[in-house]
Amino acid sequence: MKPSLRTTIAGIEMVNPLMMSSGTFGFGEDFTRFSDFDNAQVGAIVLKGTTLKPRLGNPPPRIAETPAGVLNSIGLQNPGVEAVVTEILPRLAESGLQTPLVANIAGETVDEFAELATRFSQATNLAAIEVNISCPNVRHGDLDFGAEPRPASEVIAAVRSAPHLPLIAKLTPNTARTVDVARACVDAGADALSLINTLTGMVIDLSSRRPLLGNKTGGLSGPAIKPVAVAKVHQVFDAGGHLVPLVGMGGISNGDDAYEFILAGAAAVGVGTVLFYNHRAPREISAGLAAHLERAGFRRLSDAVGAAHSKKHWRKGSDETT
Amino acid sequence: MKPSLRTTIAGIEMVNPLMMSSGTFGFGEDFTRFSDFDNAQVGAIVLKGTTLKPRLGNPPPRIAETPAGVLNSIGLQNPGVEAVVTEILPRLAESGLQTPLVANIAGETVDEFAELATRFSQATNLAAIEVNISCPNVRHGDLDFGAEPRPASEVIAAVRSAPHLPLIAKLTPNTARTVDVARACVDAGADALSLINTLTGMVIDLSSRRPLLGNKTGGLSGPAIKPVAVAKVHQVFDAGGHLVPLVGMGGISNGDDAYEFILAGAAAVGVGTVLFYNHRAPREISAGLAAHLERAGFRRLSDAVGAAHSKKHWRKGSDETT
Amino acid sequence: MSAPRHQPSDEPVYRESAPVVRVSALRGGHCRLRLGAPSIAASIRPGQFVNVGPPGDSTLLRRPFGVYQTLDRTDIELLFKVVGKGTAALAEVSPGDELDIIGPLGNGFDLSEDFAETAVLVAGGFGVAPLYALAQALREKGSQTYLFVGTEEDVPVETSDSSMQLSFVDPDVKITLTDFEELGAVARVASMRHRPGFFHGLASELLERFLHHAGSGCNARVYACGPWAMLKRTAGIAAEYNLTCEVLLEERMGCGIGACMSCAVRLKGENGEPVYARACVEGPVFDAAIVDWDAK
Amino acid sequence: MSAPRHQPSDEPVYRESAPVVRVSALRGGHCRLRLGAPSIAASIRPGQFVNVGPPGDSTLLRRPFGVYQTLDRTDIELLFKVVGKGTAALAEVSPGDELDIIGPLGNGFDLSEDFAETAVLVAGGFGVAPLYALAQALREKGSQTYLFVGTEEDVPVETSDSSMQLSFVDPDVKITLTDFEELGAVARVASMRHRPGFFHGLASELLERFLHHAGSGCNARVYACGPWAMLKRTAGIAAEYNLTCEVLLEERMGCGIGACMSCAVRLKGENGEPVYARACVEGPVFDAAIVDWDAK
Ligand SMILES: Cc1cc2nc3c(=O)[nH]c(=O)nc-3n(C[C@H](O)[C@H](O)[C@H](O)COP(=O)(O)OP(=O)(O)OC[C@H]3O[C@@H](n4cnc5c(N)ncnc54)[C@H](O)[C@@H]3O)c2cc1C
Ligand SMILES: Cc1cc2nc3c(=O)[nH]c(=O)nc-3n(C[C@H](O)[C@H](O)[C@H](O)COP(=O)(O)OP(=O)(O)OC[C@H]3O[C@@H](n4cnc5c(N)ncnc54)[C@H](O)[C@@H]3O)c2cc1C
Ligand SMILES: Cc1cc2nc3c(=O)[nH]c(=O)nc-3n(C[C@H](O)[C@H](O)[C@H](O)COP(=O)(O)O)c2cc1C
Ligand SMILES: Cc1cc2nc3c(=O)[nH]c(=O)nc-3n(C[C@H](O)[C@H](O)[C@H](O)COP(=O)(O)O)c2cc1C
Ligand code: FES
Ligand code: FES
Repeated sequence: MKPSLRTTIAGIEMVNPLMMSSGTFGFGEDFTRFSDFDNAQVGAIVLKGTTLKPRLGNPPPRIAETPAGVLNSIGLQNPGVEAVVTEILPRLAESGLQTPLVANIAGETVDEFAELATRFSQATNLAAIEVNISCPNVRHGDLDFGAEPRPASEVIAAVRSAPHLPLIAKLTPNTARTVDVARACVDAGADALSLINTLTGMVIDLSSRRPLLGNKTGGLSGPAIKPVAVAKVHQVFDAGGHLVPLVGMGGISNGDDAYEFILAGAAAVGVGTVLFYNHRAPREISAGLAAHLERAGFRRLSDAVGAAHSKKHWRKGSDETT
Repeated sequence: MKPSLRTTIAGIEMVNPLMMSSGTFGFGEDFTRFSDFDNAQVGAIVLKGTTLKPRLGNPPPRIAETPAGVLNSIGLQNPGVEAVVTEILPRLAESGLQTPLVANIAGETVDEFAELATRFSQATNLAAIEVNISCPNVRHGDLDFGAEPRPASEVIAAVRSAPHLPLIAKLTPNTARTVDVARACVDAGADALSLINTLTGMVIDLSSRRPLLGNKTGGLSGPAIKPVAVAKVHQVFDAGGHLVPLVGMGGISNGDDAYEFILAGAAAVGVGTVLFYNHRAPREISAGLAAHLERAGFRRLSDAVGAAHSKKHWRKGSDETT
Repeated sequence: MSAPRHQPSDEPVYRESAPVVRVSALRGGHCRLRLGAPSIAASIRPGQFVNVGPPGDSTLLRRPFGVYQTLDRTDIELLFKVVGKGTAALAEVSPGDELDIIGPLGNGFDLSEDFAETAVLVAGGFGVAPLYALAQALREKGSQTYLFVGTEEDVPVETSDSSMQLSFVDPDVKITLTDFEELGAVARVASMRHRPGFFHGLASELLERFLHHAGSGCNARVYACGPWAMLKRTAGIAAEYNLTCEVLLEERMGCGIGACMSCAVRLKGENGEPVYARACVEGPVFDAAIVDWDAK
Repeated sequence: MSAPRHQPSDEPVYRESAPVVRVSALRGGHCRLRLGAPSIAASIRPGQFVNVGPPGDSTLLRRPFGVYQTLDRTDIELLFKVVGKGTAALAEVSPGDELDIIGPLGNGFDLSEDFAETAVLVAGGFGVAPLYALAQALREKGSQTYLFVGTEEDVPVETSDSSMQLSFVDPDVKITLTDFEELGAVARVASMRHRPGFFHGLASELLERFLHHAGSGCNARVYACGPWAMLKRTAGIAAEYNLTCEVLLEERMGCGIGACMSCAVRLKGENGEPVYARACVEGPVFDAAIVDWDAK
């Protein structure tokens, strides 16, 4: 019997565990221009990071290629929550799209996060809210909201107090305190954690001798960061992340990669940068993942989640030693 | 006129700015087995990380390949400071080696770091000590010594109080607080900073379904991490790192890469993982770097250091935004 | 053409496993590449582009290229210059290899209506590549086409000496692009180096001389592709003469289909506030009048 | 051979740009690759290895391979199985391509002295590859060589039926490895699947039967290469019979020349405390008596 890929995390019911990552899939209306791409193939769609006001974004160039990776500095260009809730989401509803939609919110203050959540709660076709406390654009003093447990917890608590929708906290890898931040988010009410967002990076253009990106630094994604992402997922799962589902992402480009994240402890996976060079990746990844599960004798995806761990309990981050 | 690559940092006089990175070059006695490799070609040799007692190291496998990167978990296998000071360093002196040698020290406590520095100060053929506050093996409670300014500063201050040799503090990228840690190290007496050490990562073996490395996690190096390393060097230089020389490293494999680090603010560069697949890299890198300097009209290497920056002063880490 | 709508495009995009039909190395590291791509060839319009996955593992992202021409309605021909890793790998392919390409992408030149009797194309270096298909379309529409190419390096396509005299330049400025002249277009090459047969100066100066000579009655339309500074000058001259000018902007891209916002081009927004449009959907061809030329 | 010294080796290592002379695909994804590498070919000894940079950009690290044999004193031949990215890329090379290789690396088998009249080689699958050069050397020394290969998959080298009867197995166990039999070695193949001509069981059982049959007077020396469990069993049997046994251990490597400590093999230290030796310098061949067989 073929193993089932059906997945439910934080109440989001998905045909497979593949969530199109925020910022790499627009608002779900672009990849469908490919005749061989169908949104119904994917587990869920996480919409582009949305702010309270429309946001211009960073000056170009906004993207650079690096060894096995991509550096971006979009700067959260988006039309603002008003346009997303009153124009884009209704348009998606009218199109008959059944794929679960997840909003991705980015505030500049705790209050903005809360207001964004409230506004999105009014939408009728949202399955969850992903709280982007890891966008390197939006800072809490000197650091990301997501770099330390306290600000992270404040944001999640504030968003939690807004009505109903399941909450996913999206964590940054740019901190030594991932486990503490994860725990703080769960304690503050996050229903799931997604990890990782991009690593801060820079490329310098050798002819102009200046940083290549208009914003100087950018976020590194793609295969290059996969080992860092797998380590974070493994570490958070080990430290108690198995108490809430984890969405693992960072460089997934085929079924092997997705299986690796599942074994590390991810209940679902994010598919991002690979879409830029292979729009068929979601199909290939779910086929590859199913084949792995079958070969290993797992009947359900959930049986494989965290299979790389010996024991599953909250522990002091001792697994970070190398 | 050919631009000169001669470099002096923290009193270490080098024929070129290429420092063979700790852990990738043993104790300087291995690459010379290649008939076309000569230690005289390189600016300096940083010896394998050394501990007070001989150290067994981590269980194998200790190395894995990742997209454009290498994950290692050596676990600081080394013969201990006694053997290095009484056997290896004298052997190197007898061999007539002129290349400056830098010890790399890793303690488990602040006192151990201080004792290591004292012991190494007795050697007659050491040019400097690199203080490895970034080894993911050796932890200060939950975190690296190098993850937070306070423990970093304690280590450097303790080492500083040991006799004479110039000190280089080696920083970890696995923290959000790189600038604060850098500043703390300089304030505590570091004569130079080297950055970056490896990023924590993991690879899971899909057939055994367990972490591939014997130690589960390892340190990621190689081209994959170059954008992260360049961003850190740029950020620390911008925040005041120009007050002390920076040794930039992480994925350097050719002259372009080395030039990129120099423009970002490095006064010297580390050459590590590339040696595993191209022992001629030092020669190629210095030739490539000289060609870049000549083309750009820099007469001396030092004129190019930090050329990617508009202004050079201590600033709040505002450059981390993407 | 006005400010962009930021709406999803609904034009279909095809992915093809395109066999290499022919590769020819040209002077100065330029390369002409013919690919079998029937779905794309049948639907692509001048100014649209394809996104090509370079062979091998050394690159991740696809590389965008205009289409020089479509052939036999089944093939497309690219003309590109080797500048980095991706183009180097592309220049190494052999007939029979397959390339993973997607297209047609972008909006293309506005050929729907009110085209002018006279069209002036201004190109910098290999910016000439996406203009040949445009020149073909303009011929079908019956426009008289002029092409001014500025280049310091080798001319990316075959050149010959034109026997046609032009009143707005010295008679010894006669290097023409053979392909274009065969279409009936008048082509001249400008260079800042003194080279026999070349116009000494910028391509935009050729445009200026032409317009000056043609006088105010001239209802030309201007099309341009090349480096920013050249496009900016060209846009300025066109504006001075009150002419519509379309520019093809080469921006760095991620997805190529509108999903990632990587390919931002700063436009002057409705109320003077800048907006960023996507070069891969609202572009790569923009009305020069709405581009914010101070953005770079 | 005793516990390792952790001293730098002073044997020279050559880097060669080695042209591919011949590639032949064998059964079961095995591949035989002949490379022109005169400096290495002239100096490499059985059990030493080379480190090969796979072509293209998809891998960083070199891949270690034993040398099947040296040919004409200028070429080396590798025999490998496609298991991952690097070996897949290597299997795709064509004659004339050049591979970046370094060698000779490692210590090699101990052929300096007190070699035995009888040598028994035990191999798991493509662990047979580094043993052919050893078998050649043993013939030169005049030893009678036996080879027992265990494999569930295809035998990595050409096989034929041996006409020679062996007293310690059924007469219908007669599959032999042609190359080895031509050297005068007696070879038999073991498999856990029932296959005609194969010995049904483990290669180590063939060893055990052989030693049992030969009796306690047999002064054989045992050499083995293959998976850990097989080597452990083989080492145990050799110890039981008080025979010297050398094992070639395949560890994951970084530098290949002793600088990085990646290739650690746990040995029983002098005072019972474990030590890690470098497979690339103190190995890949170890005295089975000092290997810590509980390490994996
Ligand atoms: C719409 C469009 C049409 C184009 N048409 C042509 C054409 O017909 N002929 C031609 O020779 N070139 C054309 N270009 C430019 C071409 O895309 C680049 O030269 C090519 O991407 C360089 O790739 P590389 O790997 O060799 O360079 P690298 O510098 O190694 O590339 C690194 C990254 O930067 C991007 N990049 C580098 N230069 C450019 C550029 N000028 N424009 C956009 N992205 C760039 C690459 O796509 C890649 O993502 C076009 C660009 C665009 C956007
Ligand atoms: C001294 C020595 C001699 C060897 N001789 C032979 C031989 O003659 N024929 C043969 O077929 N194989 C031999 N091997 C094994 C061979 O090195 C691996 O099969 C090969 O490295 C796999 O590379 P890959 O890229 O295909 O696999 P991948 O799994 O993609 O490789 C990933 C990384 O793991 C390493 N790795 C994977 N498997 C092994 C392994 N078994 N041993 C060491 N490193 C490994 C690779 O070198 C690479 O660094 C030998 C290994 C050693 C150490
Ligand atoms: C172009 C681009 C834009 C992104 N924008 C967002 C965003 O708006 N919000 C967010 O939470 N993550 C954003 N990300 C991060 C991705 O969602 C994802 O976490 C990251 O890219 C790692 O996964 P990948 O390697 O599969 O791309 C963006 C990534 C890219 C490449
Ligand atoms: C196998 C290996 C061992 C290392 N051992 C040490 C060490 O002992 N001490 C240290 O400070 N850094 C150590 N490093 C880190 C390197 O010195 C360097 O900081 C890092 O690898 C990044 O540079 P690279 O990408 O050029 O290798 C080690 C790296 C590798 C790959
Ligand atoms: S390249 Fe992704 S939106 Fe244009
Ligand atoms: S592989 Fe580097 S020491 Fe053996």
